[in-house]
Amino acid sequence: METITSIRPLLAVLVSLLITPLLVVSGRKPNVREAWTFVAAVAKFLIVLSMLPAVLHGTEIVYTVVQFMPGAAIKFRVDALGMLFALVSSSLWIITSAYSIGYMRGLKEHGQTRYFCYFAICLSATIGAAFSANLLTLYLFYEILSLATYPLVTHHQDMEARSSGRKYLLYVVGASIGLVLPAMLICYDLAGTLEFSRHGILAGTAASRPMLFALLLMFVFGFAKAAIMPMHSWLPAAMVAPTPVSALLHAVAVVKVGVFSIVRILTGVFGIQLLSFFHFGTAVCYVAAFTILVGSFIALSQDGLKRRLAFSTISQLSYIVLGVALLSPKGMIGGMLHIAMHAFGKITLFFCAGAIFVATGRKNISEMVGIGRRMPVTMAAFFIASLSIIGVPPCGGFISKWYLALGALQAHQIGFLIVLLFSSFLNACYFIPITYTAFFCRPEEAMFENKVQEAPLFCVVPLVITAIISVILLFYPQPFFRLASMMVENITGM
Amino acid sequence: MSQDYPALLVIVPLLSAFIISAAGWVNKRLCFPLSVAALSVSAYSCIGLLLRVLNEGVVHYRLGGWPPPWGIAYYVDYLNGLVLCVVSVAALINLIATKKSIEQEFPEKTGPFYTLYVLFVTGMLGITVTGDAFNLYVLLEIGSITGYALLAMGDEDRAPLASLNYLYMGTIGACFYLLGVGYLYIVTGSLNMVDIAHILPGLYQSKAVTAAFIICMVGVWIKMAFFPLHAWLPNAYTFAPSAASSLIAPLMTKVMIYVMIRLILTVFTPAFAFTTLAVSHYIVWLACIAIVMGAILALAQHDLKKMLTYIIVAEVGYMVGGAWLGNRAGMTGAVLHIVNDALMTLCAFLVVCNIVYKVRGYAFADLKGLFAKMPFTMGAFVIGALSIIGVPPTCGFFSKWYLILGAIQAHHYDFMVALLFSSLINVVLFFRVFEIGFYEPFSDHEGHEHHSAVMAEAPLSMLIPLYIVTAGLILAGLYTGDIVNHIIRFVIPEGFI
Amino acid sequence: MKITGLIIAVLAGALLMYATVDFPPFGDPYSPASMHVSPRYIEKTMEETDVPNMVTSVLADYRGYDTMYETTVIFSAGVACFFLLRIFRRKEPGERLYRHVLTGVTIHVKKGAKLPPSDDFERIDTAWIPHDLIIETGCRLLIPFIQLFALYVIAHGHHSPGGGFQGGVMLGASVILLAISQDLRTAVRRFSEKVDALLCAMGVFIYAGTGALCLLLGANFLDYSALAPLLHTDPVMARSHGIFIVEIGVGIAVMATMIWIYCNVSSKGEYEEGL
Amino acid sequence: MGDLVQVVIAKYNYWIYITLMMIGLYAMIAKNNLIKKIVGMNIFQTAIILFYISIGMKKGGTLPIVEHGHGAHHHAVHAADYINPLPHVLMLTAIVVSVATLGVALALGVKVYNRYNTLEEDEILAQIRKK
Repeated sequence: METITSIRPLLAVLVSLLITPLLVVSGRKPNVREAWTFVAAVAKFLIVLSMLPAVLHGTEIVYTVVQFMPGAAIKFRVDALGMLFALVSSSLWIITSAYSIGYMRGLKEHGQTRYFCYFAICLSATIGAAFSANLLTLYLFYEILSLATYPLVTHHQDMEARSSGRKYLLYVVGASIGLVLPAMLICYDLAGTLEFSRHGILAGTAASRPMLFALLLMFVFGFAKAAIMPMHSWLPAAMVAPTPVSALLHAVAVVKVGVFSIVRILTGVFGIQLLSFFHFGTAVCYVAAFTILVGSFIALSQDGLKRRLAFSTISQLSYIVLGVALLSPKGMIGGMLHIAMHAFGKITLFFCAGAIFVATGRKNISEMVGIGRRMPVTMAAFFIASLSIIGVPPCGGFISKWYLALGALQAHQIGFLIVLLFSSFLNACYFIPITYTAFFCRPEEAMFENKVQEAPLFCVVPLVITAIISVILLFYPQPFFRLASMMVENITGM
Repeated sequence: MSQDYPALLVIVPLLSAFIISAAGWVNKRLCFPLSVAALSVSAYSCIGLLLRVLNEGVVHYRLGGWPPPWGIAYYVDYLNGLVLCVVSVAALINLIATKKSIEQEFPEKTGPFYTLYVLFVTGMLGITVTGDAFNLYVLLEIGSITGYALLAMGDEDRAPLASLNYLYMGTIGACFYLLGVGYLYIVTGSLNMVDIAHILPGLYQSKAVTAAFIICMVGVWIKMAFFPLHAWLPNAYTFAPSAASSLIAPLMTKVMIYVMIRLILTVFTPAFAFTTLAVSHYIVWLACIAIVMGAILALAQHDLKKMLTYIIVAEVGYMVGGAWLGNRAGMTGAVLHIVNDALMTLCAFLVVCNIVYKVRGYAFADLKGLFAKMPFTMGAFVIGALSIIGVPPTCGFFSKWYLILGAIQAHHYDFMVALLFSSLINVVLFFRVFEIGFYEPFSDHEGHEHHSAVMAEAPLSMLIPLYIVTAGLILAGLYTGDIVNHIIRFVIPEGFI
Repeated sequence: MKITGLIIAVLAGALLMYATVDFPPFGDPYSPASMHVSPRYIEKTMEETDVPNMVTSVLADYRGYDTMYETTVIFSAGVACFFLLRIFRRKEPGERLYRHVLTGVTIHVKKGAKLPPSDDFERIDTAWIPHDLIIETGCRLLIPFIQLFALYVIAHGHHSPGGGFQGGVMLGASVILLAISQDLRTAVRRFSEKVDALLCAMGVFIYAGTGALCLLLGANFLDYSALAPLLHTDPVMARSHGIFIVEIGVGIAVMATMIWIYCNVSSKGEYEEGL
Repeated sequence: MGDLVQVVIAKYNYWIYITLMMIGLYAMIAKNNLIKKIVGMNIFQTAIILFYISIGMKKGGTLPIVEHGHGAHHHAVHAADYINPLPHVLMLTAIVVSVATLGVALALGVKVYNRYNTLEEDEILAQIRKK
């Protein structure tokens, strides 16, 4: 594997961090401020994109910022998996920025400068986590992300935000300090390094099986952002945040960082051989399968649209974990692809929820009967995106689910295949009725007049774009598919 | 000039203290620039000295030209070179940052205040630089006496009594140390630390040496407020004037930790402390209790300053425990934490200083709406808090890293759990404060409640030093590797695992 | 609290007692303390410092650095007491006090009321009865002799027990005696607060300054032998003279500080007459 | 028993200082009156001074001033003839320190008394609690 040293990963991280002083300075001129946000978002995307050819070519881009001790440094390594994730989150930031403008101005929210600043910091941390070369760097950006999200979650500064903020901190920060930090140090003590490697740094150390299993559980539950049950309940609570935050952070950046971290742990720290040797993969699969099913069931019972989406996210995140933990190449490709496919689908759904809130002020599904007559574009996008999440053509979600199912077969785990299929059925159960009642209710039931009145343009255009991308991804899943399969080749050596 | 750095770094502030005292009677406005000049020279010498140590190794200096053990000698090695820099720089920054606060709190007594301030710093620097066990005691008393006076001038109702209690405890502590030195003197006949260390190996089995060690340790523990002996600290620091608490809180306990490590490493040697005595496990357990109790007591407080003082109690537990783990990582963590905790505490107390300057109070109820009112001060507070919690890339994370690593290597999982517990409690503590500042509306003097209060930030002369410290927190974190590899690695004697 | 105190005291005592098993017996001439470092002080003091009194030579030369800080400690205590107690702006009291000079009777005058114009009354701060004439006069006569003896003690510290501390304390005591036997205001009139404070700083400054002078002359700090060219003597005598200079500094500092502490503590920082 | 008595007699100086010191320590912990605590503190410090001074004692030694100091330079000085001057020097420092501490302690006591009109610690604490 070829490696080149370049400062570009650091730049990709820093560009949105360095923009924050400019945001603060131009706080009184919202148009200038938003212009800066766009500059940063586009610059970040371009920097990430500029590294794509090299990564597709099979090269890794490495940059060490500071070396603290042997094997522990702030170090970036851009590999296929990191690239995949960075590409998804940096491209979606541009779209979300546009959506944020429409949403925040539409609702005349306070503290918009603060909002945009922390959003930028969050994106820095997300890209940093994506490009981390070792566990320490990953932990660093994970923590920064946790703390930078707090002011966004509690943006409304009311009592509800306060209690949600507490819950969020308790789960996310509490778990990372209480579980991940000691696990990381034990790893360092065992292996003498924290650098992710193809075979896993714990392979070949003198650790006993119960010890390794305890470590694995500490990591899997410690990265509470992945919302694996029972560490999930912060995510529904965090839905008090403004919708763009829920959309980008709680459907893409933050939660995916959690999942991404678990994937890194499974592949880079433990290694496929070690996991399959001790049958740890299956254990993780059971946990993930449990989360998938229970998450879907709870989603069925939710009336708040955002809460339903949140539980849907919880179950979908576990698809990714399940796919990787199956340890079969096809399953891993499916899991990694799902990072991208789910991101585009779910962000569209959240955008729709936000657009409905801006246009009508409604949050609950029971209040949305007949809304398709008033907001046809939004609801059409909602329908497409829900198809993607369910995993039905013509949407990108189909590919990832297809590979996940193949992976389950390849790993000879028919049980998990059934889980996947059943969950898809549940997905359909909680999404399709929304669209159905939105469009096809009887006239006397409709709560809205027959007049088309969409949300502001800044809200509608982004969600149309992401819905279209969801469809395009089925027919043209590159470069995500290529990145995922490169990563799997690299890990499994096949 | 550079060969006299060891003398200059103490002598310059000492001589200036007398000049400042005299200047206070002539023209009060001279006191501040004189103090700044003195401490700048001192800080410059400290940094120069550390660079010299890095280049040449241990620096010796004979005071009065007499060879040790007859005269008093200074030994500056990596350990005290580092601590000297921290002490002098922290004192200088705090001096500049608190100018306005001092003028607000002691309009008439700036002269004696600055005299005592500079003398206190002299005492701390002298303790750190000296290589003579008795000289250390004298300087300890300078630091203590000035400290009692500085701390007693705060809250009229509570401060004098708190300071008097500190004086009782402090005197017992210092006397125990003196007695320990006496016990060493009676069996070795020497007062020079290196000389004592040469003579001691033949006396490891002596009961007198064991007793001397215990008495010295107890004395030093009282002075650093190690848990069961901490009772004096919270009140003394809480009711003190803000400028005094932001000087003494970061320095006093940290310098005493240094003394403890010096006693372990140089005077009694690790072979005696860890192998012959075999008490290290008990002390680590005690440290665990200190950490847990410090955290819990901090949770029970209703004002910011007192909460911070209990956090200091817990942090002392970190360092004592780390030093007594008896391995390289633990000792590295303890020494690194001296540096980091000094910076963190300085940052937190400077924030309190700014708040008191503007709001005239530090109870939780006074903090309402502060994020809107003093965003920059609170921004620095957030970073300081994150460092105390131990979030990377702030420096607090890295010392915690080494401490936990040391605990794992020594199989002291109890210590690891205590550290993590305290980190989690710190999250609760600080986010409780943040919540008050963030959610609860600011109420003005007429009782009206506003959500977006008018910004009333502390003056720039207070903010800039605060932000220097805050930047220091992050820089110290990023340069941890360099600090450990170039300095702390050489602190720990060879043969330490 | 009493039982806790008792337990702690007994435990600490037991620990200290336990250690004495390994101590040399009382007055053992072969104890380590007598054999290791101290013989040089005894045997070489004449040769190296030309001071027969070893306590003085060790105090001000071999371990002169300690003594400098010792003086600084007392200086800090002086500044500390001043800082803690001194009250500059006194509230105008509700009633003023006047004393009839001849009889010593104190008259309280309410606010706003006026005293009949007469030279026999003097304004005083607190109600107190002046001391007996015998005490006043007796002390007045004693004070010069005390001061003279104090100067002797300082000056003769090289050859006999004594030195800056002892002499300084006596000098301070003489002024304090004046304050006790007459009143504080009389003493302060003779020896004003400002002079006192400046002397206090000056005394220690002489000590530390001598050391710094050695530093400037190219030797180590407090190495008095570097003063030889200035004093036109050989290095050994220079040490002896250096010791004398710092002893004077100590004397001044201790005297001034004693007075300063006394004035502040006895009058609660108000500097009023009486006790 | 005889041995013990021997030990105690040979080292009676240590017994005395420890007894004094513990009296001081007890007073500092157990006494309620702030001034009594200061008195205890002084006893405590004085005990340590006694301890140090007794280290310097040598049987057969005289006070540490060279006899016939000047004019008899060739006269050899034997260390065994003089008691050890070092503890005396150290204790001069300790005395000064204890005086300084006493001064500051009294000043603080005055401040406390000014505010609360009492020096009994429990009464002061009761007044604080009442507020």
